[in-house]
Amino acid sequence: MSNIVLQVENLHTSFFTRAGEVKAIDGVSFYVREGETFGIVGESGCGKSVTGLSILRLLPEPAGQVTEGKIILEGKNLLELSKKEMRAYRGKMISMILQDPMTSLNPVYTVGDQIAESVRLHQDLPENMVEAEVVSALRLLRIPDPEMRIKEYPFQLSGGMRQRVVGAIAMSCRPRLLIADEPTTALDATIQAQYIALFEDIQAKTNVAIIFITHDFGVVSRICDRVGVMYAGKILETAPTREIFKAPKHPYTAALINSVPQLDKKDEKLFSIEGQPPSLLNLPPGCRFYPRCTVSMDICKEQEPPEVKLDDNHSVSCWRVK
Amino acid sequence: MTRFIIVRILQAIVALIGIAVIVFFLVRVSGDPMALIASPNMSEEQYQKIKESLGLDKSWGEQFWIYIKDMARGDLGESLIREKPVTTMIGESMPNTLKLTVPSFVLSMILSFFLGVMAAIYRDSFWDQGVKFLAVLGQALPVFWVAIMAVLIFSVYLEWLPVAGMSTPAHYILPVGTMILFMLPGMMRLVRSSMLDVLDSEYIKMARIKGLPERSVIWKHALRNALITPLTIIGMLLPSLVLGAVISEQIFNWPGMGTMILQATFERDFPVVQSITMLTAILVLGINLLVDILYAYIDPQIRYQRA
Amino acid sequence: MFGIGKKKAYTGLSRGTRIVRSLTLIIPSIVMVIMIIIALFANLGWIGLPDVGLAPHDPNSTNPRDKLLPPSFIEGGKSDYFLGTDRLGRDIFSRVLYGARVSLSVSLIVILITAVIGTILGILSGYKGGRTDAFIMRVTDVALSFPALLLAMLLWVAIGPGYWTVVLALSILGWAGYARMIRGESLRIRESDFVAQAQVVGASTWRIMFRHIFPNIVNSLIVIMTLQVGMMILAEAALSFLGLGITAPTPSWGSIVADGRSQLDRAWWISAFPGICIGLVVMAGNFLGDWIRDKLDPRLRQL
Amino acid sequence: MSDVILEARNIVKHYPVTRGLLQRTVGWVRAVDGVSFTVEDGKTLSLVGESGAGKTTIAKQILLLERLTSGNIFFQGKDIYKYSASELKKNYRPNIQTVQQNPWSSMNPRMRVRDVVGEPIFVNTKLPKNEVYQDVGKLLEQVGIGAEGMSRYPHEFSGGQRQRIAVARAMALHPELLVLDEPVSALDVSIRAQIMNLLKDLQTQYNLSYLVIAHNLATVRYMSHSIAIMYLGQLVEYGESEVLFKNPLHPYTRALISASQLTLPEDAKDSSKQIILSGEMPSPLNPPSGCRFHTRCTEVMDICSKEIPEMKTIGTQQVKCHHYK
Repeated sequence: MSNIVLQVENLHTSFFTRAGEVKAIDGVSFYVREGETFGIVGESGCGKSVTGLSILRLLPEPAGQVTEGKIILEGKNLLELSKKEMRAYRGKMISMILQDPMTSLNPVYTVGDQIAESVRLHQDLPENMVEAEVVSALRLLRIPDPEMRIKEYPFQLSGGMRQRVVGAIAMSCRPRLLIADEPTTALDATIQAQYIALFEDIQAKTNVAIIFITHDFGVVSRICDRVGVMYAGKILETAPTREIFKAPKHPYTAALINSVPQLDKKDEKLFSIEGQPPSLLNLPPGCRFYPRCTVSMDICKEQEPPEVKLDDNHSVSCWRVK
Repeated sequence: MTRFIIVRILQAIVALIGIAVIVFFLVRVSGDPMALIASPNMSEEQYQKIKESLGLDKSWGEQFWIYIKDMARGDLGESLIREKPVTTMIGESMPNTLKLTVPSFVLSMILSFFLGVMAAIYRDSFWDQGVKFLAVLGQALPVFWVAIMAVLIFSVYLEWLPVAGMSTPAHYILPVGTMILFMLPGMMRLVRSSMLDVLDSEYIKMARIKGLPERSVIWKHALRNALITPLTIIGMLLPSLVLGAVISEQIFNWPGMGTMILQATFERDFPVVQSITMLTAILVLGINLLVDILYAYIDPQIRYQRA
Repeated sequence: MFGIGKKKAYTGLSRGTRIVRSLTLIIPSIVMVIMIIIALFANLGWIGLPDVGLAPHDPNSTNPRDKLLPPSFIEGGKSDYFLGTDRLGRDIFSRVLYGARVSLSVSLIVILITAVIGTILGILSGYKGGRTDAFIMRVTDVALSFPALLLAMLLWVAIGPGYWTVVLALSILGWAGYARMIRGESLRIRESDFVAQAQVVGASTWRIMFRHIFPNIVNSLIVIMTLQVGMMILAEAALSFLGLGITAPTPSWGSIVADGRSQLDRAWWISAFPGICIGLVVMAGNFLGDWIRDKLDPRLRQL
Repeated sequence: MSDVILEARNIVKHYPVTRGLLQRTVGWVRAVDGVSFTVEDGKTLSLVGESGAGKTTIAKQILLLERLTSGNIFFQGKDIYKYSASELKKNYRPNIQTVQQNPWSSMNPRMRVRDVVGEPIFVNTKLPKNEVYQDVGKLLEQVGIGAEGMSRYPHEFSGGQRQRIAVARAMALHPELLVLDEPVSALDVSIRAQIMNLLKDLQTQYNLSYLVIAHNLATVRYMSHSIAIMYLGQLVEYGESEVLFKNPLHPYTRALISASQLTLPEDAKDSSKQIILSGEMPSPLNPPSGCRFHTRCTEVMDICSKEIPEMKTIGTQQVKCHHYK
């Protein structure tokens, strides 16, 4: 098996707001291997995006803070780095793609400028080599006519093309870890398919480890090797993608997958999860999914279920699973 | 881009003619201009002479045509009281006004951008609170009063600074300070809020993800975007600039255009007031044009769309 | 080290901050109410009642024996003249009370006129779009950057000084700010989903205007109008200070400050107090505007 | 075959692109360019396509928010442009209601829920207030909100709840046809199923007809009886839902289906299952010649860029592609 690139252990992140402490991430552990894609799936507000920002240490301070845990990238705990050391990691070792391609590029600089900036910062290249490097980043993302594109401004490009440019910025220094936060959500179906295929291609070429954050099981099924299902700040189940789809162990995972309409099966009635996710401000004791769970037991109400390892790759936090 | 500028210039000329019409008729609709000029002890001969020299014996249409023609030639007419061409009067007072307004404007801009940006970067800090307090105070206190109180404290009691005159740099401190007070608070507030908006944006997050040091994030990525909104309203600073200049010149006996036009107003010297109003209109339109072009330069989207 | 759990927790607003917040509502409200009472009841003659009121003296009665007296709380002051007297022996306190009348009434009238014109033009521009919109917005741009001071001078020369000259000078350009804002708002609301929804239901244009668009504009309108109180008071004061305002001897805050200028070395109180009044009212207006902006929107109410 | 409730015949909508102070028209956005379809009584037709396909434009025409450039829309057999103003108000508008995509912007934030849901009744009837509110209470019960939510403001509800309120409003006048414009795409996965089930229940209960606008084929499959696939302002394929999914004819339909399928990583290696289109959606300002899809088609032929394909009927399906003769 290939090396573990990133290991997150018992991560806790909180937002301290006027109303009180919001535990956005409440004890999350996972790892990603070289050349592997780990998916974090969940509904809005479950803490999946905060996980990405915590790893990059770009939480909106002072409200958002990591309160506990370790984030180990190739042996180094990122939480122990100085601000300056951390900056050297960003862009070079870890990079990120944000959801909305329309707003994540600076409108006043050309595409080329924005990629070159990253290249100059992290790679010790003579100035005349920079452009070649920028063009190669655009090529990696299969952007047509890269020599022409570098002179264009973001508003001259379509949404799909902009998201490729964001990808080119992120991949320009060939990072070890790429965090993709809903990169396909804003794109149309056929463009989405293009983008995902592109990702697989890039991963094959660069062996980058990818954390893919999404709410869309269709996307998960295509690109992720392993998946963590997140709910209200916690990963409830982690398993290889196939197992998640074919044999989900956690009632939430099962319910979520059943509630997604699928092309290949047509049910008369969709399975639906009643109720709403709990407020992160005042989490009830016991299992956080308990109020919406259809197979809950008495113990679920009182005690939080421990994480049970079914095998090396599959772990679940549910009292039903022994 | 050239087309865009040409269209804008044509629009400005149309607007200018519109303003000229309004100003011309405003002065005449309100009554016979001669009634404003004539004094009771004027002889009939004098009265007629003045009327002829001003062309007031002709029809309105003819008068308007002459007025436009003269203006296009750069002839702004002659003062009724001083019997000098208005252009000469402007030529005498303009340099003094520029000596006052240019440093004030430049300093206000530098200060407001610096303070506004700093307040936004160090949000809720001591800095920010200070800037906000300054803005609240600056937008509430009447500037002429602050200036007078400053004279009272620094000139009358402490005797640190001179009250009137323009011979030494020390003479500039109070008048320039007064003018800055007119422009600084509003601009500072706007820069701060615009910068806060930009700092919240996704592309700033992206710049941090790249690992850029904070100073590049702010001075390269954020600032240029944050400048767009304040720049679009730079034209709207002109009223403050004019008011500031007139009040500052008035308080500190500065022999500039402000003093001149105020005097002309009290003497009902209408060719002077009318000419300066027209000149200001040209300035207003010119600045708006300039801002449009500058805006297009900063925001590539506009530059390309209108090209 | 990235101080895990060591940093002082950021818990939002402290109790002290909350108290300060509520004070920013209470104090400005009190100031405003006091100023309005002063303006209304400086004397009662104007509403046909016996001519008594809050002002102890006639603001224009001169008293040569009591020239340049300092305020009563300073050595040498007379208890009769709370804020002292000017070079003609007029009571500053009474003059300041009467001055509130000019400042508040001018700003109120100008705000009403400009708000109405600006709202109509703004809605027209936003609702009609196209050439109407482009034209109105160009005019608005010019109006926004044309100095009201010059217009006031031109009007002074053309129609002579007076109360209505001031009102006119401030109104001719003042609508532009409203027009710009209302246009943006009505454009946004016209395109909103809930207006489309109302059209689908068959609601009349009248109903859409009054039930859907106007209620969503009115907040911003009130906020700007409140913030304009301060702006207009300052503008009127500046004109009066320059001598372009209400004609003497009617007292207005700006002109009292100007009166005191020549006596600055001997009688600072003449200029000082009206200026403080202006600052207080304008600050009160601005704080109220900010407070209303924070409160009026029901979307913010849940936070 | 059941009764047709709504028919669109060759509808066209072009928007002018204007520029400058004089608002000169410099071009036309051909948002919808000759589209025909029918909605059957008590059934669901879905218009599916990516952004820029023209689906929302069609919804706007049916809801009379805009006027067609050309073509006709028939409601219960009558051309809607031939209705008089009073007939429109009495017979057309109340029968065609809509649920919009974004539950956050589709309600006036300054109205209480009872007035939001009651508005259609207030506008179209002269019922006294308390009777309207009684109706509103019943409607809210029906969509699972409960009458106690009546006097609250929309912002006090979650997205899913607001979408239920929007459904209640659409049902207030007992319409015949609901235009559902992406009714679930703004909602969370676990909430979507709730709304889709609700819509389906209402359909069977009241024999409602639905015209669904969607970009997600999987969502549409669950809801609809027939499907029309749109590309750049035109229909490319149209047919019964079951048949179309089993045997998609148009290359674009196949690509869309491929993009919407769950494809586990192990299956993905089998590349025959996946169709990845190249290139991007062209601009509707200047659509490609011939078949509009030819710039991205995986099975493009010479003729495709030269001749505009006709709509052909193959069995129960209709398809616009040169591959079918």
